[in-house]
Amino acid sequence: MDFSAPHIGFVLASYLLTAVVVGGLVIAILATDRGRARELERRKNAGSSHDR
Amino acid sequence: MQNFANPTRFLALANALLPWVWAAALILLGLGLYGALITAPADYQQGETVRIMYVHVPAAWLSLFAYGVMAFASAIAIIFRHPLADAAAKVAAPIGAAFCFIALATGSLWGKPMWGAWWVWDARLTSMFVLMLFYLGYIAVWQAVEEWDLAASIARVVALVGAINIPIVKFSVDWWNTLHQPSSVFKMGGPAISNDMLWPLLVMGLAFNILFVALHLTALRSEIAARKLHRLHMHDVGAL
Amino acid sequence: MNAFLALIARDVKLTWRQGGGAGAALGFMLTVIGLVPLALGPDQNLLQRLAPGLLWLTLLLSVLLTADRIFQQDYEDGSLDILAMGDQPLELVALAKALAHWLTTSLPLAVLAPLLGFLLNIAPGGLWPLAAGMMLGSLALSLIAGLGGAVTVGLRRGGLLAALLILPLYVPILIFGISAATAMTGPSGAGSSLIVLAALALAALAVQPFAAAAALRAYLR
Amino acid sequence: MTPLRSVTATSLACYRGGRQVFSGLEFGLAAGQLMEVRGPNGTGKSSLLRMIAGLNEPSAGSLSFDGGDKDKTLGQQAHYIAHQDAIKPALTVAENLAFWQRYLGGGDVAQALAVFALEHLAATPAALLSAGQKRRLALSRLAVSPRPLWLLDEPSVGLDEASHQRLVALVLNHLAAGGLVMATTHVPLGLEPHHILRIEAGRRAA
Repeated sequence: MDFSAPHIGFVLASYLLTAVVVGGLVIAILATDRGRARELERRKNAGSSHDR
Repeated sequence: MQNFANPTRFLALANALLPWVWAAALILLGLGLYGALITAPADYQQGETVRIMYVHVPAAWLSLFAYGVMAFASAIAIIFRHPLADAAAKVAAPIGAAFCFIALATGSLWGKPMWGAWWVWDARLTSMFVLMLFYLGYIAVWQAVEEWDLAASIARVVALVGAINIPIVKFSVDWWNTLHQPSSVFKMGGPAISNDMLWPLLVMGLAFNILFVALHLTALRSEIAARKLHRLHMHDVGAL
Repeated sequence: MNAFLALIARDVKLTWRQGGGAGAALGFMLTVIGLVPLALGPDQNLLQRLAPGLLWLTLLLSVLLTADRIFQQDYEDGSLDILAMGDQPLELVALAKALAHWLTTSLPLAVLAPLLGFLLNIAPGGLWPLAAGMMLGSLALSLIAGLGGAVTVGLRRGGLLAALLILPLYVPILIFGISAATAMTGPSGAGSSLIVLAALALAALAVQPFAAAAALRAYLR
Repeated sequence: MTPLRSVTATSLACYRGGRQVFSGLEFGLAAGQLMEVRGPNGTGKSSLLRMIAGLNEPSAGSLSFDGGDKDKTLGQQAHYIAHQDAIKPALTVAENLAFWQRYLGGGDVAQALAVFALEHLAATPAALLSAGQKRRLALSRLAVSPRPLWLLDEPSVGLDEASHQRLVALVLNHLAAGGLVMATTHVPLGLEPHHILRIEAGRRAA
């Protein structure tokens, strides 16, 4: 890719924006998933639930 | 229809598959980016800006695919009344909306050097814009209704009505576009797309799709956990 | 069939007795059309070019305003429960309510809206296609408004959500309504756009009862 | 109106609002019988009536009826008088009843008005009625269109002594004619029920 080409900024901006949005999505989903799994684990060990 | 009966079968499948799916997504993404940014040649007309296509087109395709997943899951939920299908539709929406936003934003970034304006009411961008409204409406239903089961029954109807209207909107916007703009100069990356420009596009498309599967399964597993936590909480409150 | 007509007749009488849905909506249209020259400037040519679009937009918003009233009252006073236990399916109840809204609100507005065109110096030739398009489109507007009303009937502040769900579905109707109105100058005659508008109305007629009934059943639970 | 012979429920359960309202409900109601449904507030008495009326489906168990019109649902052969009166204030008393007569089909408006002595209010807009009068207008729906099964949710609430007696007479006539009545109530109806169904919190008790 030739970095001195005209409008190269738009290409970089597009990839940066995609990276930010996709990255944010991945992190958000993984974080909530991990958090809820840990919370479920904690409740299971605490035995406060009768859930089979 | 209460909780997810026992989604153990799904959870076992998801836990087994997910690591591989994530790995496949990352590998394909890496390969696709390499193809898109390094080996693919610049376009003789547009120059380097054609590389935006490698994120714009897969994102646009995925935002439509995600709505298809939502509509399909909603149909399954109506026919088989299984709350897992409702959850699948619910978690697919934010992912679809995010990629729809990417498609709109990169479309605008691509349009600026091409047409000199940040936003042009071109047929594809306009249809994508209305699709975004459908997404926001669907997500708003889940926000507006507190009780899960009621929200699910309403969201099913909204998703299916939306799905029916997508081709109608697409048809009418395309027709409307011919009325206002004789023919948009911007063709997808020139008349014929050469091979060394095509394979990165296909790889990127596949990478985005597998990334969607990874995100969707993880989000669904997370939603099931949230529903379980909600039941435990209701249990503690003695409401059961 | 008798029950279907009885429901439409009752709703028309009710709307008429409660100060008429059309009256308030027409007032709203008049105000918006009146504000336009203040916002966009009094330039006659500009207004003339924008007239069909502005008239259509105001019609959409006026119908939208009355969307949540279609099922709200029946849901709150318990009538909806009894209507659901009638001899005819809930789908026909949803259709009857939407048709009653069409007769009392959308159709009168569609007939009167073009007359407001003269406020915007509308081209004389453009009046008739605009009116034809609006009358054809008004049925689809009411049916989709009925759908939006049904989906948000049980929510406290459902109005905004209904607007977010209904307006995107109005896009095709708006597009072909305008193209019919401006067809005098456009490539194809007004005829083809009017046919598509009729097709959109029939499509809405096919989808609305089932989708609205499904939503209502969820709230009745 | 083809007569209904019986309505039976087996291990009926209701799941609503994210929680189990009641479960394992059993009852059998035959023609000419009255059943009272008793239980503290919020134990699903109204949900049970709404379920029989077909407004929500049972989450478990089954509800069946014998006799009656086979191609109609149970709800289409039942009257449901809920707390809400289903009255349009903008319409007059007669117009309100006339609509239900045309919509539900059957009986005669004037005669239905007489059942709860509302003839003198026929031309009055329902908005001007008192709560008790509105309750009597709602109950008049029972008389305006013949349906075998009556589902009454605390029917006597808000009624004066005279109207209460008229309700008792109406129910007795209906039972004598082979009708079935299910009523939820806290205060004795002044009628001897053939069955009493108690629903405790979350569990059922025979």
